[in-house]
Amino acid sequence: MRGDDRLFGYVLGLADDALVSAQRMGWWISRAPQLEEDVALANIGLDQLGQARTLLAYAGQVEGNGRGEDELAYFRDERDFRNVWLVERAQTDFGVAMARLLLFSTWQHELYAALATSTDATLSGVAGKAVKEVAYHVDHASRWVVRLGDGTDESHARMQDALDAEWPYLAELFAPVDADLVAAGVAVDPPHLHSTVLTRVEDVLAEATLVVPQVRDAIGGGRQGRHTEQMGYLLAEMQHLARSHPEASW
Amino acid sequence: MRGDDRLFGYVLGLADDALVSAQRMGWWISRAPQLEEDVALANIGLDQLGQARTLLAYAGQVEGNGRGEDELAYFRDERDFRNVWLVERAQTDFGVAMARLLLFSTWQHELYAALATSTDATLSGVAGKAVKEVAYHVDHASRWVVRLGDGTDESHARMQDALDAEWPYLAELFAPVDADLVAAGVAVDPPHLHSTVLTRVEDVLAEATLVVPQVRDAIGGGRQGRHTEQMGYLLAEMQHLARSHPEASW
Amino acid sequence: GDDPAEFTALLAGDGRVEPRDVMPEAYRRTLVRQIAQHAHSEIIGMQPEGNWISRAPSLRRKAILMAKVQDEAGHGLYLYAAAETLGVDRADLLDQLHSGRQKYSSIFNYPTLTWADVGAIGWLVDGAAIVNQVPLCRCSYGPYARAMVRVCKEESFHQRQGFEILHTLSHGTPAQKAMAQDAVDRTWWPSLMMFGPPDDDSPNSAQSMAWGIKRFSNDDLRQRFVDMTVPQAEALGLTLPDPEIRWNEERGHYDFGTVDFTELFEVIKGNGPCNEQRLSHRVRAHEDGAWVRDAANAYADKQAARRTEAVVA
Amino acid sequence: GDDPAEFTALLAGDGRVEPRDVMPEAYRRTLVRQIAQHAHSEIIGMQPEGNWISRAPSLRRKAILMAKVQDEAGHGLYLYAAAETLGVDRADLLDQLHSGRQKYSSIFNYPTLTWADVGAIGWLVDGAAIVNQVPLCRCSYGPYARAMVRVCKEESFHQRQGFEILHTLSHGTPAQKAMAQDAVDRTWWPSLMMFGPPDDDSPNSAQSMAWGIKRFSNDDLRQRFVDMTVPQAEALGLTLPDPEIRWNEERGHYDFGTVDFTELFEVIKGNGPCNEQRLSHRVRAHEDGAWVRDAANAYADKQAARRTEAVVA
Repeated sequence: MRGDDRLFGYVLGLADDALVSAQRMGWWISRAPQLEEDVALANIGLDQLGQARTLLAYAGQVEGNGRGEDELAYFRDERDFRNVWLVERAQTDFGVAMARLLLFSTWQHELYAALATSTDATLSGVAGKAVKEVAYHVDHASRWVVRLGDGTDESHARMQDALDAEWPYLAELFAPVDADLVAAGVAVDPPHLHSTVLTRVEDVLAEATLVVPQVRDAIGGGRQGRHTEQMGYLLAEMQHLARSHPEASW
Repeated sequence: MRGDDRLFGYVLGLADDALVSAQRMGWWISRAPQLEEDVALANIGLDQLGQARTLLAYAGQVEGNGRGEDELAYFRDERDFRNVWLVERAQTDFGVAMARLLLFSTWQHELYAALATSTDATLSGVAGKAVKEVAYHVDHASRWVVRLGDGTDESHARMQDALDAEWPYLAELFAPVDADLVAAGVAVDPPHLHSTVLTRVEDVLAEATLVVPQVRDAIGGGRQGRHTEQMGYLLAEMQHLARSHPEASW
Repeated sequence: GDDPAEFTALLAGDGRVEPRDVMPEAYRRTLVRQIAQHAHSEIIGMQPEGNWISRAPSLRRKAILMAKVQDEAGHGLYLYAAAETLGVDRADLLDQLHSGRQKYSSIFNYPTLTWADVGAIGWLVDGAAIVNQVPLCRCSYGPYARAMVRVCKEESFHQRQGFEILHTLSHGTPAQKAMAQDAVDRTWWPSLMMFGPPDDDSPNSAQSMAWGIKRFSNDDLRQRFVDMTVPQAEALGLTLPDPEIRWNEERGHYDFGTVDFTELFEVIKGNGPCNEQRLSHRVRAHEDGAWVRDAANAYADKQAARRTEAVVA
Repeated sequence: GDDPAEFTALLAGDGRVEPRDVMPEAYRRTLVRQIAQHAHSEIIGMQPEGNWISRAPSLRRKAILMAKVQDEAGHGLYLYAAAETLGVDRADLLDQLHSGRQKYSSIFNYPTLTWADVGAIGWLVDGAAIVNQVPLCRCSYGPYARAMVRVCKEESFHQRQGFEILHTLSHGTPAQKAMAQDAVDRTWWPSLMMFGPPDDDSPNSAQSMAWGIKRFSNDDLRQRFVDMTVPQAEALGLTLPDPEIRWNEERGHYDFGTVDFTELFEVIKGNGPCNEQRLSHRVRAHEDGAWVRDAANAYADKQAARRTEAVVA
């Protein structure tokens, strides 16, 4: 594999995580528990979408076939998407949304913080900007997890269930990436983030009076393009209009 | 408007009703309350899909532009679909599914029975075959509406709610169609079916100990290509794969 | 009239009424109703456009659309806050929306059938809203006027984005152009109805004008909107679905056809294409979120109690 | 053994055991478990293919797929009925499926990621099922054997349809061909695992063979499947993801690589890609349907009571 192919794959993984997460976040706008939260979730989704756009554009440059952000978002098939399972499953429960955001954004925060010193100038630039956005996402998710965990009996039970439901998808975030990219200081190796992310999440759970779930890890496979059956529906909805007018500009 | 355009539009309406209803019915396969019902709903969906295929193929012939059943099903945009609102909305409650099937199939039955003597040989042939299939759909829906209406207190309440929810969409089925096609004995004018359909449905409701809903008619507009917001999602899912490979055969 | 003298004097001097000022109860009630309806319209208005967030045809358009719907939530927040200065509570206003006792703008009871509807809403619906709202920036009630200044600034940004969507479609493929024209055909008359019934059929207008809440009559605003929009339609290369539109040199305005309000009244009565869907979407979001709001309140109470304990101890 | 003499004699004469015949309890229990597991596999097996009903790329394929998934429900019905002849109840068997006490075939714990998976399931999974099931048409227990005759007839129809889907894809566009190859790459090894562990690691096989339930060993059936499938893969123009496949003139069979059962055991333990999804989909359908089944029972009771009253009166 050429170095560019590896880099392309690595950048796509980061981009698709952000894109698919933003796509799911968009669902919440007009459906949040209170108006302030519609605003906040839209903000978070917009941040993620912005990261996705920059990263996709960069992936397209690295690939060198002239594909831009929209070609990559709208005209790739499911098997070519590289996002983790954590972000792609449909969710309609606010507790689940916050459990997921806590796990995802805590991981993204540590990742971007480390990537800010990447030897790849574009990646370090993107990461340096994104880490500030994601710090807000972590804070937002943490506050809700604490409020819901230490709120009413009902919210405590629901928040614990939500956490149990999302926890199996945490492991996939720490799968190793291309060793050469790591050795070259381009990529961050996710296993190195594991203990920091876990500690930070556990601190939030402790304050929230929640327990760390004892559940089996999901198999995952998103980085290799093996997704859950929900991914196809997400893409059908996201891509249908663009694919219906392949020659159009918007 | 040329006669062929009118006939094209009329046949499309019948075809799209059947196609969209089959698409919604397919959702139930693996989700029915009992195994026998998975089989029965698949059967009904298959009958409707078969009617849709024959009618779409005929519509394509009438149009004369070389479009076949798949071009019409997969490469038409939402505004060009001519089905009524009754069939297009998502439903995940068995009572709603049966209420809708009772209304739709009772109407379809009277329509096809009358259309069996159409002066258009193709339509009379399709209708003559379909009327027998639809008789089974009416029977199946009627039995369930009676069982649920006259079952438990819970099922009675749920069945009445389901009926109330679907009833606003009944009126659109009786909107007049092109007067020239009716005058020529090609098309059946839906207003003529109104009292028969209503009597048949009311007989079932009486046996089911249910009351005729007193609810406002929905606005409708499917015959003019004005659909509910759910239609776009249905089409995105149905058409995405075909549109992703416009040059392919399957 | 029966209004307090200091209030009448304030209005006469074109001053602003502030929350602590003396004001007639009818003035307060009228404002509460109008501001609440305006706030409700912002949050119900999130739905028709929100319907296309997941399907926006480019990532840039998706981002713009998410930001726009977010702005609508923000406008809702400003406006509920303005209403609360009049001694009402956001939760109560929402209950009145959910139970159907307070209304929202009927324009949001139409479905967004295609992507071009997102453009048409921005261009025509936000355009009409701006024409309605710009005079409200000089409304006699201070908090409302100030909220409207912020709202109008953002709305005019949205209106340009809608115009741009339609401009791109209109200059795109034939299918795109047809999509744009279709959306404009469906949105034009409903957007004219946003200015309300004709002046001779608008019973509350005179009092609102006297109170400095309303500055121009419905028909005047409608004419202003038509005058602003016709040249923009020409710039877009799209036609407005009214054969009677033509420049009237004598009046210095565009003539246009008679608005058929029968449909508007049907929609107001609840019989629009999406009335039930819009309200039930909103109610479902509210009910699904009840446990979350309860938890937030319970947590805040616990925290307050903990702080008190810490102080006492 | 401890089996009753008349039962032993019946098996020795290659006769069929019928529900009223004397049979060892262990024979009965083994059959109940096997038939139930088989029935459960049919109904869980509706899900991976059902996943593509709404998205089938042509109406003809949609109809074929709906009919196929319907057939699987029908197979479930035959098989539960066969199990019921052994004195068990469908509702109890379903409870055991839902609570995880009875299994279904692990092959259905893989996702269908593309349309080509529908073809690969038909060709490989149904193909393997047929090889497993054809000998069961001569199973010693009559009702099971007769159910299998009907099932096998339909399965071979499904297998041809799967082959035809892949053939069309393989001879279609480059993207279609790649989709077909990818599906075969993912499905091949799991389909080999459908024959169970190697013979020297299959503790219950000997007893099942003695009882005429099983006719061939796991490895024999696996070899038969490979021998049948390799030429079909060539006809399809697709490769099987095993570089060790080659014709062995001496054995008169195809050699093939060693199956890595680690993955299978993980999937059996519940750790496959879709285990939780498949079971929760099934349980949800069952729970959502409870009120419907209750109503049907209540109605039937009422009708029976009405008939009795009518007779008495």
